Amino acid sequence: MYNLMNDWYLNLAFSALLIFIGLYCLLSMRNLIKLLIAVEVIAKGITLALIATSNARGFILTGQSLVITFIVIEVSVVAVALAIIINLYRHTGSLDVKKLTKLKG
Amino acid sequence: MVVLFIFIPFILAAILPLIEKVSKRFLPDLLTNAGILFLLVYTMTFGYKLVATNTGIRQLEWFAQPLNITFALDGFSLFMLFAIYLLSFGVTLFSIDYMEHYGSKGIFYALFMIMVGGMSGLVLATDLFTIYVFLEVSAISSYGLVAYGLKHDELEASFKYLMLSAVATAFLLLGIGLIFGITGSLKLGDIADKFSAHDLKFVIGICTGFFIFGFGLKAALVPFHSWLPDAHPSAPAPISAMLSGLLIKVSGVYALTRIFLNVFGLTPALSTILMYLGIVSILVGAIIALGQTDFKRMLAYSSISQVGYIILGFGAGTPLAIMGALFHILNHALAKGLLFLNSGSVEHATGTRELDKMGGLAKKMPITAATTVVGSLSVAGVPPLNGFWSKLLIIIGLLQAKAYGFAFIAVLASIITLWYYIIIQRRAFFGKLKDTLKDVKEVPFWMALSTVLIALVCIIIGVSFWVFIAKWITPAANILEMGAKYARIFLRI
Amino acid sequence: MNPANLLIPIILPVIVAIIAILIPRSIKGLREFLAIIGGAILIYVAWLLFDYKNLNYSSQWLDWLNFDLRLYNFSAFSLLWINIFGFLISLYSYIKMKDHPRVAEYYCYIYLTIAFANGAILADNFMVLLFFWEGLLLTLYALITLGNTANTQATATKAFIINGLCDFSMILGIGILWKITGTPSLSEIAHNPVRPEGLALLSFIMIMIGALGKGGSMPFHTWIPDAAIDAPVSVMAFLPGALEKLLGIFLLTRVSVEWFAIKGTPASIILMIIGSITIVFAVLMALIQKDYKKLLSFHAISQYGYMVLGIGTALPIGIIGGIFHMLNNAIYKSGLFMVAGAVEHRTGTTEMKRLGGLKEDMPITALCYLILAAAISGIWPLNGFVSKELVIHGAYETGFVIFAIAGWVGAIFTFVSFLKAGHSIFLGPRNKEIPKVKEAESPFIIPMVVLAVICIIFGVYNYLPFKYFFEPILEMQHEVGVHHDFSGHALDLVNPVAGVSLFMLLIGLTIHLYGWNKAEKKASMASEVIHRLPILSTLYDWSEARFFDLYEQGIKFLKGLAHILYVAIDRPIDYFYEKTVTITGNTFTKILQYAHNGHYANYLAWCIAGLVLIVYVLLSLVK
Amino acid sequence: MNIETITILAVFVPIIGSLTIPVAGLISKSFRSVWSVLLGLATALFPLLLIPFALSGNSHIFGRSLIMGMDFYLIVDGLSVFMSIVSSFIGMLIVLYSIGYVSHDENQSEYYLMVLLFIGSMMGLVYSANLIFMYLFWEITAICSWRLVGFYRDKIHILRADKTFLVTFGGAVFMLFGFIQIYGYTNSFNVFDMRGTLIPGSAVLLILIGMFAKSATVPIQTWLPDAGVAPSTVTALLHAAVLVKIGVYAYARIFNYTFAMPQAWQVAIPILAVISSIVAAGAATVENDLKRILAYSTVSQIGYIFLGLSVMEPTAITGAILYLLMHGLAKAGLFLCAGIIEHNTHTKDIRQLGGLIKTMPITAVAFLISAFSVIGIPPLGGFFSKFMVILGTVKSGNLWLAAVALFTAVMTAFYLFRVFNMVFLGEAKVTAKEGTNSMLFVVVVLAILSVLAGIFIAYPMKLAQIATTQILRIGL
Amino acid sequence: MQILYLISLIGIILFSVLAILFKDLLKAALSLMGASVFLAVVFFMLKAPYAGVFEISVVAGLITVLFVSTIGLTRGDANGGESRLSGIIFPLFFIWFVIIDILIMYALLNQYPATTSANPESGTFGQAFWQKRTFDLIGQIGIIFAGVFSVLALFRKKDKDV
Repeated sequence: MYNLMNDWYLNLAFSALLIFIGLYCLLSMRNLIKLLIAVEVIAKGITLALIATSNARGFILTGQSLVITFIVIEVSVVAVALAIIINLYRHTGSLDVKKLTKLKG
Repeated sequence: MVVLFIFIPFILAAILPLIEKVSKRFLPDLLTNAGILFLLVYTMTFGYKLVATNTGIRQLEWFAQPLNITFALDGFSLFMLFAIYLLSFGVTLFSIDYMEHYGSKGIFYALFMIMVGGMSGLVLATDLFTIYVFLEVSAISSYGLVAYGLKHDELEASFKYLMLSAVATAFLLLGIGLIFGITGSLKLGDIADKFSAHDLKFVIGICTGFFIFGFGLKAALVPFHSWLPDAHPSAPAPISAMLSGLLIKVSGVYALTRIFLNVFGLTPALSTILMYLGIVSILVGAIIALGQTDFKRMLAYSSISQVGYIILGFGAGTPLAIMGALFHILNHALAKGLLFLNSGSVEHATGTRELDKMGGLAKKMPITAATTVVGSLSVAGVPPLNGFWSKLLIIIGLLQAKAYGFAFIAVLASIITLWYYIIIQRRAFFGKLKDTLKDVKEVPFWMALSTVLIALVCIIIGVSFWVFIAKWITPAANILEMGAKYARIFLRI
Repeated sequence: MNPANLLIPIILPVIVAIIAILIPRSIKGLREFLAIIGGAILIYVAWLLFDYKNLNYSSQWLDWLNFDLRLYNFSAFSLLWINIFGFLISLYSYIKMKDHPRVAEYYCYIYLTIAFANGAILADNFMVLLFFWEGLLLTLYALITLGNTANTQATATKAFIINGLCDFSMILGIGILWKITGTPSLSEIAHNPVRPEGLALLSFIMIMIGALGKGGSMPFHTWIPDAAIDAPVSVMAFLPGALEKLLGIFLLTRVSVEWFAIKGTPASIILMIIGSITIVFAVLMALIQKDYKKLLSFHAISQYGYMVLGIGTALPIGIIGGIFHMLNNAIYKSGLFMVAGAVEHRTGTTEMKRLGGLKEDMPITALCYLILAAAISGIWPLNGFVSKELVIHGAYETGFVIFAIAGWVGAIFTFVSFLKAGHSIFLGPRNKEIPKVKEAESPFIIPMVVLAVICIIFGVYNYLPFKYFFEPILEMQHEVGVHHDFSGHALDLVNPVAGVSLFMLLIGLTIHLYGWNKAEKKASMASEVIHRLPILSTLYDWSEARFFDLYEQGIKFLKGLAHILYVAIDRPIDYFYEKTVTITGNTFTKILQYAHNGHYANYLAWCIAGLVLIVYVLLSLVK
Repeated sequence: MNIETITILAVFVPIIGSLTIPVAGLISKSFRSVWSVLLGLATALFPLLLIPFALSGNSHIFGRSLIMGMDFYLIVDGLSVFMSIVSSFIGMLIVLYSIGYVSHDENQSEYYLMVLLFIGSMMGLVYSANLIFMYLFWEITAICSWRLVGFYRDKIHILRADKTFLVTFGGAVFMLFGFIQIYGYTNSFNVFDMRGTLIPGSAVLLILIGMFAKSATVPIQTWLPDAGVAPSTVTALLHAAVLVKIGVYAYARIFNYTFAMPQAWQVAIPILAVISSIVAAGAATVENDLKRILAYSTVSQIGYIFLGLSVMEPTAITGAILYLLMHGLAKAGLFLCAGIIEHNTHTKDIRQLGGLIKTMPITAVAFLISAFSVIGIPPLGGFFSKFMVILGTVKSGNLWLAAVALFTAVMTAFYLFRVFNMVFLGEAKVTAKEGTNSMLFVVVVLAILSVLAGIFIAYPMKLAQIATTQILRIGL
Repeated sequence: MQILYLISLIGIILFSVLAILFKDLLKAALSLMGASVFLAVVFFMLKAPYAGVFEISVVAGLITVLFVSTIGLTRGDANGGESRLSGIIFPLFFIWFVIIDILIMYALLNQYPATTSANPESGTFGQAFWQKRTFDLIGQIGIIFAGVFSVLALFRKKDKDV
């Protein structure tokens, strides 16, 4: 029987959608925290793709290991990013990415 | 004990913040320097012997019980380790004095060590996902280090760096996932095997694209370079040296090369793409560096340009080009590291990075000026310094690959490179001393020592290039020349 | 005789020169004494060599070329006369140059000149010839700088450049000849002269320019009148008056006769044309000069035209005439310059309108002038008549009568101008500004008198020079059996050529008298009649404006060319490096800098665009 | 000492010795000066020791293989010995002259270091038998010239120094590209392996760019006059004696000695050389800055040397090799005289100078003698070289080129006299005194050498001929 | 079961879209949490319970806490300045991409049919995680160190003013 859950392409399509949503936000939004949320959305797309792939190929155990490691990485990145954002906010009093153009040229 | 390459940095990183409570300066300085020096010597003695006796992979044994940690300690990774520790040693020496006024040396050294450990792990990894993990290790510590100064510039640069590389690594991981899905394994050897067995061009194409994006962003290839000119100048000088000198090469170039040359095999299409990326990077980096007024920003753009050379060399894929690219990794690491350290010295002494506010510093800072000349000429590829030989090999290799146009542009770009380096010389060092700089002093001892040491290494490698090539480059190049066969044969475990 | 003796005429003057410059200023008289003694020894050596006639010397010099010297008839003759001139000039300089501030240098240069000239005469291969020949440039320049007017340096430079141009042209010609014949040896070439055709003609012209330039033929003459004012008189008497003519004719003869067989070729015609033009134009210029020395210097040019014309005929009679004329010219021209020196020495000027009536004060000088001027004007039976007749005869015999006519026209105006000069200096009323003067001192007088006597001897007893000097020279003409003895008809008045010549002298006298009357009895203005003639006056105006001065025009051309090269080639290249490259680089940099605007979204967009592009390219390349 | 030891010493004594100069400078100023002169003397001595060997007509190649064709080989033959004698000897004189000249300036340690390093790398370049090492030493000289041109550290000086460095470096990398292209065919960089190889036109072009850039030949000439802002010692070193000769030497070594060129280039290069010669002569006529005139004059004379080498005729090549010596002596003399003038009057504009012959008679005479040698008047040395170049050019059939070259000689005479007249003659516009003894000594020695080189032309000629024979592998 | 799966997938998308479209950062963060929860559900259904647990605890929990506290620290007041346009045109792009996405996936499906691996993995998660991925664990230690020290460095008190 056809199993939606095992349909690699379906899952990949959804994961691609998530990545797209994240990228769209990254390109168009201005709030720093929003951008970080967008990165998280992309990360979700990646985890979905990883799990879906390993599930479809029968390597779900390894897949889970990868995802768990990835989540740890994600947390670290988010933590560092948020720390930077807080520091930036202290400096500029703003969370607008368009104002972060001191470095250019 | 190959594992020491990773454990020593990590263990030092773990204890350094604690030690800082006991001794604010002396012990962290000593431990870091001693640790890196030990690793350097260990690489040159133990590591070299190990590689010389048998090529390929090592497995970690734990109480005579094989554990599932395998290291790809071959000529290539050993060479990278050598480069990492060599420059790191110079940087740690430099940091003794330089990082004084930044505060929290313990945490700084801890982050530094993690970065070094991450790079070592990346170099030794035999597993695609492990490569990714260690890439993130060094990347996350570098985010912290870039923002270490906690001023607006640093934070802004670090934020952009983080956000761009987060996207890039996401795509990288997607690529890894796809490959995992296709081949069912993450081991480089297995992947190489499967790739050669199946007709999977389409997926390989997509994965290659993702990898180029991921690693290319780390290596700051145009058009993925935009974070670099922000991040590298903003970091403290030793970190700039590490980032430009090593991180972009280890997490970008090394990974790219290892995967494309040893796992995927260098197909003509890939070769073309890499060469175009390389040449565009060379040109864009060089041209934009011309217009910079900020010392470190100019150096950062120069890094983009020089990485272009390396990628161009690997992309050409002829033996000499590969050798040249490998050699250029080390040479550029040393020279650019030296230059960034010197930019730190200048900033330390004058309090500015603006070239327009400097002038005639050679009179007050002769050591810095002299070492900067060495570094500049080395990067620009002026003999008899080391940078010349690597560029020469790359260009010979390009010509052997019949890539005349590329070689020609590469040659032209080296003129532009010299152009902006002599702009630095002209505005900062060579010339009449400005009145505002009358009371500038030469940098403290350790900083001077470190720069002099690196400059000497540059000169020594330059004048005894053949020894160095025979000893370090040829084993590494041999591995890369074997192409995918190497992974299939040696990276199987 | 030991061939190494050929080195004496070269080395001895050098030694004299070195000693002369080393003698300290405080020891008076020694230098002059040494110079005279040196000159005497040189004459003696030259006489011995002249007697010996045939000698070859060769020593190891360069690997591929020896230092070859060769003495034969012609060079023995020239050698002798050079050293005679040298001796006379050092004698003359004893008084004239005694108080000159740079007298040490003067003697040094004079003797170096003699050394170089001797070397050039004796040289038997191109390298040696050029070595000495070009060396003369150096001493010429140095000697002219000894003058002390404001323009001395400019004149010296002018002389150097003009002669340099001619010499470089000669180098090129010699290069071509060397290529054609394949040998640098002059005697080897002389065995088998080249016919001047094609490349060889070019070579001939090039070398000819060198010879003409040395002698000061038109259009390479223009430094001579300037030098007449700016250089010391003794230098003028020595160099353009005697030595350079000798060398020029020496080389020209060798070129035309020994190296090339120009007889009946265009080369011959070219030479004759140049000779004729030089005769006529220079004499016309000489005619209107206000300064006696300048007048003389133009005559020096004009007389050279006769020599060129004579040699250009390539007939024995013409060649003999040319050489003889050279000798005569050296004699009477040196004498005339010495007269100028004597007059200048006493009165302080040589401007003709400020002089007058000197015959009472300086009778011997006036007498000498009379003889010498008669000689140069070709009055029977002086030497000038003999040689001029031979030249015109030769020109006549070639069939191109026009060249003979040019010679006659020259004769008219030569006579006119010397009438004018003599008239205004020695006759007529005294100028009030000039105080009463005494006769010149004996060192002035003796050479003048000697020269005047030689003029008479060579005229009346012309078989002497013919026999001892010229007939041997003609032996190098290979046409055996040609009649070489011209002494018989040298003073012959009953032939058409001589008749026309005498008639010309009458015309000259008429013109002068007419002009003198016209100019209200002012002798110095007697030439104004000619000056005012319709076409001539325009020509004179042009030449006053230095329109014909090759040097002035050449320098203008050179400066213009230099300017064009500088502005059109050098500066644009510099502009390219300085500006074009920089601006291009900066423009690209600006564009790229503008693109790096610091916006995160922008950077990310690049990354994604790059990714899409790479994937697209990869997929299309893979398929 | 055998040949190899002497050669190695000749190359490495100045190079390593130069690095000790800052140390000597720490000890004392006078010790540094003495030490520099000693090193200069030693450097000048070693090549002289090689003369007997060179005169024997043999050549000796030795060294060791490194990797990938980048082998360290040295070649001792007529050409290299001749060139090294010229360079080291004039270099030594310039070091001597410097003692008086730079004694009041800053950065003397760097100055002497760079000068000696320059001479040393020149030795290395001359003796190198490997293209890559030739290039290596080539660039070291570029580095030295860069530091030396900017010696006075003014903004304009630095800009000019940068121009010098960039242009010569730019040219050199093109040359390197050419070398590599050749390597693609031959798999070797050793000149003795590749003798007689016919190389493609593109490689010739690339290598020529490098040589022309270094030797300041049109169209890459303008850095040389601009570099005249340097101390006169340096300009003498750069413009006259050594640096600009590098390109010429390399031409002789690479195109005459090693490779065969396509026919079209054999026709084109003499034309380029003559154009360069006349354009530079024109520029020299127009300029008013003393050192710029002399620099353009150098460009012009270099054109002659290129002409001599490129017509491939034994006489012309011998002449060109001799030219290296004669022009080195004479032009160094001119520049050093200009140095005395500049040093004592503080101006280089010939319009502001005049009448200096009264106060500086020795300088004036030395200047004049050197000028005559450059113009090519016997008995000075310049005559023989110029004549032989012209003769060879004519013999090779390039009549028009010879004519233009001779016209250039007339122009040379014109502008040098213009300089002499305006600087030394006329009314005195500035007051100045004669130079110091060491400076005068050097210019007088150079002037005398110019004369002696002409009178005893046979000796240098012999060596030059041996060099020609070895280059062309024929007898003359 | 499959319906639930599909709903979960759509839920992820929905909450993600909300997360990026909400002007209020707090709501956005909570939406992200929602997406994480749905993702965890999907993981459970795909037989990846450990990953699901991690997703809920760490991502939905820890990260949300981090976000919320950051929003608190920055007072969340900087949400102004966001252009309305990006929210308005989002659907257009979204639909456009959905179509492209479907097309690509369909094309891929035809070209490379998805095949399950012949020999699926055996053993337990513990074996897979601890034994096969040991090197990753070392890496994780590094990651945690790096994160912790970076945050420490960013929030340190500086000894001296620079």
